[in-house]
Amino acid sequence: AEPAQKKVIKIGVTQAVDSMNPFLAVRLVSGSIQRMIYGFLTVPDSKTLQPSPDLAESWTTSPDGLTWTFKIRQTKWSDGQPVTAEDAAWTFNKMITDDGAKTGNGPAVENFQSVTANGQELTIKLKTPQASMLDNPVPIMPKHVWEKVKNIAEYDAEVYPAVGSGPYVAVEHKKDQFVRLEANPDYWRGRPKIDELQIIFYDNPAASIVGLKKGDIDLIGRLNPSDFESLKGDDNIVQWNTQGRRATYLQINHGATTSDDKPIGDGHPALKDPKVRTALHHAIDKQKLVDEVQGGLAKPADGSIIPPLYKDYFWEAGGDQKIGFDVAKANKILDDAGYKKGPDGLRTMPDGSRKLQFRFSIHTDAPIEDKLAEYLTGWLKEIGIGLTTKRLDSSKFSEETGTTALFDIAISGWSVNPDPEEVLATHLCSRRPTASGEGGGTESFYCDPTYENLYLQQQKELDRGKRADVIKKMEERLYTDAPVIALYYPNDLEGYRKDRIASITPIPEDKGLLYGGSGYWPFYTVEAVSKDGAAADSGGTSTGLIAGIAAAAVVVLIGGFFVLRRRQGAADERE
Amino acid sequence: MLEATDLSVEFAGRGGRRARAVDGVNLSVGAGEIVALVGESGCGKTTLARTLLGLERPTSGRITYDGTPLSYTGRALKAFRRQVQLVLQDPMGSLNPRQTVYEAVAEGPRIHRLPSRNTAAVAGSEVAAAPVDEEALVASALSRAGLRPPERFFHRFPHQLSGGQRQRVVIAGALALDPKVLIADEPVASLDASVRGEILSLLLRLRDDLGLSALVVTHDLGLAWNIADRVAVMYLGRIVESGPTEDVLTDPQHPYTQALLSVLPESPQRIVLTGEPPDPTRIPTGCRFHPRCQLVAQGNGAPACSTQPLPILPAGASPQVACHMAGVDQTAVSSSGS
Amino acid sequence: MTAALDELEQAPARHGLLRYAATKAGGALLSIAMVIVATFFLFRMLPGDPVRALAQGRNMTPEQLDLERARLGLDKSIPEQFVRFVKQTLQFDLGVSYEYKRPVLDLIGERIGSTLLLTGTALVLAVSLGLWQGARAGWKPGSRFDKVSTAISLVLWSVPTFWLGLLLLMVFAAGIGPIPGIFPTRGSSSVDKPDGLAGVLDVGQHMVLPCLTLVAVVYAQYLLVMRSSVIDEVGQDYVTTARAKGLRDDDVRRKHAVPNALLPTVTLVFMRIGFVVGGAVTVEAIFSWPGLGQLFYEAIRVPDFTLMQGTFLLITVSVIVMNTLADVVYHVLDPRVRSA
Amino acid sequence: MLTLEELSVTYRIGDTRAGRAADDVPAVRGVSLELAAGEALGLAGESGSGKSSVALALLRLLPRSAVVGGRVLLDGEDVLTMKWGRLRAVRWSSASIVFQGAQHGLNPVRRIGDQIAEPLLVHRLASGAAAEARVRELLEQVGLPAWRARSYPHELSGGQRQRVMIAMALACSPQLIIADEPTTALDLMVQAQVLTLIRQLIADHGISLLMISHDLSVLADMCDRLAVMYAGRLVEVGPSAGKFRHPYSQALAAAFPTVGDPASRLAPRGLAGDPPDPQELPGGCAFHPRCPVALESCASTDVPLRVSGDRAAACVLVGE
Amino acid sequence: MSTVSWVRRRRSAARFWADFRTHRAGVAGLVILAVAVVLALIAPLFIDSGVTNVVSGTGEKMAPPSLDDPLGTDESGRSVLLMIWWGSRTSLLIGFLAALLSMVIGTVLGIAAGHFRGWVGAVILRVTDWFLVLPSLVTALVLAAILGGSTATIVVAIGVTSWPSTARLIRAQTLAVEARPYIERSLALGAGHWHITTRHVLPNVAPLLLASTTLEVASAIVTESTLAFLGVSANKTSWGTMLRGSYDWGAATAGAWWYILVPGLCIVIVVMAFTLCGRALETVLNPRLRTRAV
Ligand SMILES: Nc1ncnc2c1ncn2[C@@H]1O[C@H](COP(=O)(O)OP(=O)(O)OP(=O)(O)O)[C@@H](O)[C@H]1O
Ligand SMILES: Nc1ncnc2c1ncn2[C@@H]1O[C@H](COP(=O)(O)OP(=O)(O)OP(=O)(O)O)[C@@H](O)[C@H]1O
Ligand SMILES: [Mg+2]
Ligand SMILES: [Mg+2]
Ligand code: NI
Repeated sequence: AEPAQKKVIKIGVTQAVDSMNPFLAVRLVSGSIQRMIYGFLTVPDSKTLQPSPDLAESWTTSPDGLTWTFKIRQTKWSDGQPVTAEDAAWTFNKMITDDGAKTGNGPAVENFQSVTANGQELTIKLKTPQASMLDNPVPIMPKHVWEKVKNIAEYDAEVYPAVGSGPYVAVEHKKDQFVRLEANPDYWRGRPKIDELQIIFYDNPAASIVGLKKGDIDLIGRLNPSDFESLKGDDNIVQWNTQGRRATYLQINHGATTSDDKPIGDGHPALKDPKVRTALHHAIDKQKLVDEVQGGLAKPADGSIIPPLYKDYFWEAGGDQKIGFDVAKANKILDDAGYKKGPDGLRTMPDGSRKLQFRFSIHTDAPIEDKLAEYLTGWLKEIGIGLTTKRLDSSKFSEETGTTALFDIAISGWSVNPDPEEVLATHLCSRRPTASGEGGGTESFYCDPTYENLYLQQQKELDRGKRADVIKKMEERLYTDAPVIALYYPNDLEGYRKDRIASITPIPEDKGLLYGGSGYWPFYTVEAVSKDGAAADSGGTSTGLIAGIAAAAVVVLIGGFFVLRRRQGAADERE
Repeated sequence: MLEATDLSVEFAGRGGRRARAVDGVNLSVGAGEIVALVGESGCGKTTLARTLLGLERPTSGRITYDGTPLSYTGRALKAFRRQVQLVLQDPMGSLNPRQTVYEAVAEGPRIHRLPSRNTAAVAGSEVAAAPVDEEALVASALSRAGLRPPERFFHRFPHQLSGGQRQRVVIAGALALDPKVLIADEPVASLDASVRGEILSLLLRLRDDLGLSALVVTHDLGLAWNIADRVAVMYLGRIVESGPTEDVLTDPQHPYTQALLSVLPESPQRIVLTGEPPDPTRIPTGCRFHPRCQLVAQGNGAPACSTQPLPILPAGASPQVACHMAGVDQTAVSSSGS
Repeated sequence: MTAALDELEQAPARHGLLRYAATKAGGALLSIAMVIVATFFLFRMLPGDPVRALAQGRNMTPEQLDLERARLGLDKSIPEQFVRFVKQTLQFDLGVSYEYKRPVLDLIGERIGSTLLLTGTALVLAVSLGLWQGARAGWKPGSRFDKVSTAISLVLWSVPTFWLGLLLLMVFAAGIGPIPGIFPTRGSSSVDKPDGLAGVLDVGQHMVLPCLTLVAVVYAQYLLVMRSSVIDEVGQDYVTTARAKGLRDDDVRRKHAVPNALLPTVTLVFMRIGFVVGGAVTVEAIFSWPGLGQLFYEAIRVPDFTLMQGTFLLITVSVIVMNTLADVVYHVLDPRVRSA
Repeated sequence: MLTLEELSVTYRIGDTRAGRAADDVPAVRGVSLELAAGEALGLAGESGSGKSSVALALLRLLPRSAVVGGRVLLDGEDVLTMKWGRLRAVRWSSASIVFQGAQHGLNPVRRIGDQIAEPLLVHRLASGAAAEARVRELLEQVGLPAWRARSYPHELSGGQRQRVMIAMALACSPQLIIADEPTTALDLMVQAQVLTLIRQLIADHGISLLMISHDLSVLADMCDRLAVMYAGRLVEVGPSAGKFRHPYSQALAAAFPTVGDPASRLAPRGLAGDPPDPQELPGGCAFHPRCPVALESCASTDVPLRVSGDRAAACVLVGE
Repeated sequence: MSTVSWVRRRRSAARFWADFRTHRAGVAGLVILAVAVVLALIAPLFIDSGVTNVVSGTGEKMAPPSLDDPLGTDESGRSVLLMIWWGSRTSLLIGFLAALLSMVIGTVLGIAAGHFRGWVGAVILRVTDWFLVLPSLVTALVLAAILGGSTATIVVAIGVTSWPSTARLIRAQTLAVEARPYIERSLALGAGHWHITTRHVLPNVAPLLLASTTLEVASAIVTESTLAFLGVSANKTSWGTMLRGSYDWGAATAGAWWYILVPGLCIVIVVMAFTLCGRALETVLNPRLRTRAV
């Protein structure tokens, strides 16, 4: 009604929404938006990141851990209909029964035996116990709206306002341009403090930084270190630098096998030797990598694949166990193991059959990986190992490093959820591809009985503390056996305008993330600087007007110039 | 020497219509004879000349040289073209602007690997040392064509020569192969008035000195009068009158020849034919000249003119004419001309 | 007789054009067929397994993969696949995007409008400005106007589009020194785009920089082409005749030289549409313009091969169609070939 | 009505900016001529002798690289010093030109009716329907059906196109028509048609004609007086009937034999040597290197036109 | 008669040079070009590919131009000047190779299309026309994306998409040459296909080919940079990948103007030098243009 008073926050993102249909969307940005417009069973707690009630008010587990019962909150969909367990059951059953609906979050229901509803009570029966049950990533969809959709796999869900139960309601989506969300007045926690949230897409990261500096947008997350640096010195911009969710690690082809334990791929035989892997580990100066590649905005990894953000699960090597940067030691390990240096400085296998010349697979179009490759090449040279960089596009990359095992060393990384089960699972025997090269999802072709056991153990362990201990053991195993070598944990880098955003609560509240985090917390709590936002808005329009008028004036001037020339040229011009 | 028998050449025109550029021609060029082929633009003179040289394949009819029919295999053609040579209208265009006079004249001998006996030089490879006497060959051809001293011209480019000199170079290029017959398609049409006489004298001299036969294609009756022994008048793909120059040009029998001669500036009365030049895709029935024939226009034509086709004139030296009215009513013709 | 003759003279002309258009259309169809065939084999040369690419690293069971394979027809032999591909393409079924999980045709449909707006405007501006300036420059080669125009166009010709776009973005969107950043940093309109005239102005404002970038690069080519085309006409006899008639120099140029010079230019202008399209890819990427170029750029980055294939097909086919149109337009414009 | 006084045309070629000395081509070197109203004057000479340069200079149509000297008086007004506006008014309405290449003299993309009407519109002599009517009239005058106005040049044959050019030249009823080789590219029979037409039209309208050709016999037939140019100079001026006096004119005349004349049978005649290069003209009489009757003095002294009887020739052998 | 042809060559070269010298812009282009090529060639005498190695980046990151690094440094502290110098090798190499490839394909097919009438010519023409209308950048992008972005594939992608204009030009020129009476004369002298195409057509199209290839190099360099910018080129260091790097590492927002401007300007200058040179060659060598250059 009074648009000048509207409190609007604009978030810039460098990725466009792939689909507004949560059953189909896979991009991160789509996930973030789903978090804001739909309810989930649980959300990570804003302080502890432990699962806390969302649409599920409370829950119970059967002693065998196979039956979960959730009590669904009494609240309303944004169109006024009540939210019931039916909605949740419909959502999960749709995913179980319809292959098309599995695209977005398929694995989340893989372990589901059956899902039934009874009033506000939702019962999920599992095939095997699953501790991560409470970190379910599936948004609950309104059955009364979605059951009318015939073919989920081809439905683009571009109906606005979209019916949801999150803090915001999607009211507009312009493809490749923006999504507009309005506050949901009926949200169960209460209406958010701002009126509108705009998510604006940039193809060009540089332009998004310009946009933030200029005030076209108010917040931008997922910055790379150099862009983050460039925000320095702007008084209106807050540089947000906290621990991130990611781990960057090397994946090593230590003798890849298929799920029936047949060797696959063409990995270098030397990498089967744990000593070589350890030597590799010693040869990497993680601190230097952090400084040079990440601009210092990361934490060198002395642990494994779970970043320190998740305090409960984070494990770090210490004492003797810690493998530090020590070229001499690396050389010694290799010397002792019989890998002799040749005249060209390269070592050969103890049997003299092959040189230690490895390939390093990275992605095309990934400048950071390029840089990383150059440093690794330099260091490995010092321990008599050759490294050649192999750039692959992402589909080929995931095929070679995940299915066919046509690699020696590859770059990898994982964005870890508050429940780390998924990332742990990527190192299970079962994740290896079949002999025909199908299935999979392995991060390392790892298949280690110790690790398998630990995994089963943590899966059943519903006590959070005990489970964390098991998980740490798994990390330790990965660290020492080194099918993967963690390099560093990149920081979460963001920036926002303090002349627009009065306050914003990160998740976790203590030094947590803003846009990059999981859950809607920051954007539920965000508060706009009231009058400035409006003023800047009208300012934007008026500059538009000015520019438009200027353009028109130029056109008129040029036209006038021509007319004048014509007139004046008529009489006596020479040829 | 060179003879065409019942020669026809058709071109596929636009829209599937066929242009009969040459439509039944008998023509012979005897040894040491200069024959002029005259006619207006588009009547098929050039096509006939090109066909005689094997550059165009006849649709029907044949060409014989010294009694042997022309064969169209690459080797036979090459051999044939040593004997019969072509000189084109536009001497500038006939010379590759990037070749010197020397190269232009030497091109023929190189293609035919002349002089061939004592060398193994590969034709076409310029860099390989060519036989010593190639230069002599070129020099003699140039001087026969009247470019003396020949050495002065070796390194000139076509654009450094005058029109008459260029035409001489072209002729020298043909002479370098010692041909027996020269076919000259409008050899002086693009030359300056004062220069053309020189080239024509050269042709006459070559005939006298070397016994060269020549077919000179032209639309210029004065030129025919200047040098030809025999004249053939062509109209719309056919020869309509032929015979010794004096006969044809002083006492024309065919109304078309008469009209042509009458429009020369010096002629007392003009017979200006109306209508456009004829179209080889639409050859009229009967006598092909009848739509424009002044006799027919005056009502003096015979009924056969528009209905009955005329026989093809045989090749031969004696005067011949293809007209229904020829010899029938001469007085009427000349009186109506006035 | 006049009427009869008219009939006679013009009838073949009309048929000529029709026949010409028909042969051109036939040629275009053949070209399109070639594009389709080439696309099929080009995209079959892809390394790796398309189904796995489709899965984008997500965990899929062998059954799922087989199912997907069957759905895409990848379990069939190459000839069978080819037939299927051709059939689908002819039915405007360009497949489903790996990334968006939606029919490629829909994705294209959503974005084609903004691309047409951008490239269309740029093309119109580039053509009018380039041709006008080229005509003036060519009319008096060696004049100051000519030298300045040629210099400008040569520089612009040498500038990589994306670089120019970046510079413009940095200067006019970010603002440097005294230059205020009055132009937006992205997109084709503001999020709160007002209605009516203000809305049009808003889009216009967003369009300025991308349009300028595209125009700058393309216009240089048009200028140079038109210039040499006019230079060709300057020495012609009919130009002298026109001057002899007492026409003003300007009129000689506008009424006589330019219409003639335009003819060969038309084909070239259209021929370079492919260039505009190519430029649109970079420009749209830099200015986050939500069009086909951006879609294509994303498809390449992902890489999303069905999307790439579909966009490629569409772009190529439309360029072919444009060129065919140009040929026909040329024949309508040029009286010499019109009735030939 | 037309007087040329010491007209000279020099083309400057070569790039002066590049520091190279400009090469001058003296295409016309002091030509004086007079053309009375209603008179037909023929200008002959071989290629490159400067005929077209004279024609273009008359209406100041030469390219900018040409430097023109002398005076061109058209009805007493000097064309060369006229204001551009005045010049444009004079062009075509006082003197029009029929160019040699009819195929190039017409704009290929405009209908011939428009092209004929264009001078009418430019000179504001007629507009709209009146102009259309005039176009029809003109086309009929040159023997073309009126509907041809809607044709494009390429739809016409060479002869027809030349007729269109003539119709165009007549559009503003000028007093003078300059015909620069109007029939050179045409066929024998068509050439006769066009010449007949021109002859008839100038007779009917009392127009003066300056006709340029390299074919002396054609000129002799068309014109009252003849002027012969050689190397940018007039070498002979005189009535078209009667024998030429200058050796060059004689040679030129002999190049076009009379059919039936036994003297020229199997005896083609021409001039030895090459036409002169205007950039390297021989000293003395420019013709002396090719002259069959040259005297020693010819190499050093240039002879101006000498009047002898009703003709003037630039040759020492032509007595005073 | 080697002396005769030698004399001819020398004379025409002298004439050509005299003509070319009058085109000041062309001479300027040639000089820049020569400098660029020489610098690229001698680069290994002074530096090695180490300058592009991040490990060797000793300077401060994104430091503005200074005495140590006259053109500033990049995100890893490498000297932009040295990188430009080393990168010119890749850029020029790709430019030349792609132009060469396109020239070879274009010439062979162009001459064939012009010389052989009938179906051979028609088919080649059709194929050429087809390639001609393909939006070349888009096609090159797809090719590079599919084949992977090594130097060789980039060269192939550019070469394969840019030959048709050369072929068109050559074909038109071939047709023009073959319409000249001297071809007829040569036929009448008994010449065959090979003689006509190699002795008459090729020498006559060669100069134009040279000019068009020069222009082709220019556009190949631009295309390479565009491909690199769009991220399909996996080349080590070229000007295009440097620009891509400046974009990736946020040089623009960091205010590192030298990192953006220098490679871009290098491209513009070298491309322009090629263009000026090519245009001058064209005017000097194309007789059609020459007659008008009064
Ligand atoms: N290659 C060709 N294709 C189609 N038609 C042709 C071809 N060559 C000649 N013609 C047609 O054949 C007819 C005769 O042409 P030709 O060149 O033989 O005439 P010409 O007598 O030499 O004329 P001109 O005096 O103008 O040289 C013309 O109508 C011409 O259009
Ligand atoms: N624009 C020009 N620039 C330089 N020289 C020129 C130009 N136009 C003509 N010439 C030269 O001036 C001289 C006279 O040319 P002009 O055209 O007047 O001769 P012409 O007698 O009309 O010849 P033609 O009979 O061939 O038409 C020639 O040597 C010609 O090369
Ligand atoms: Mg002919
Ligand atoms: Mg002339
Ligand atoms: Ni009628």
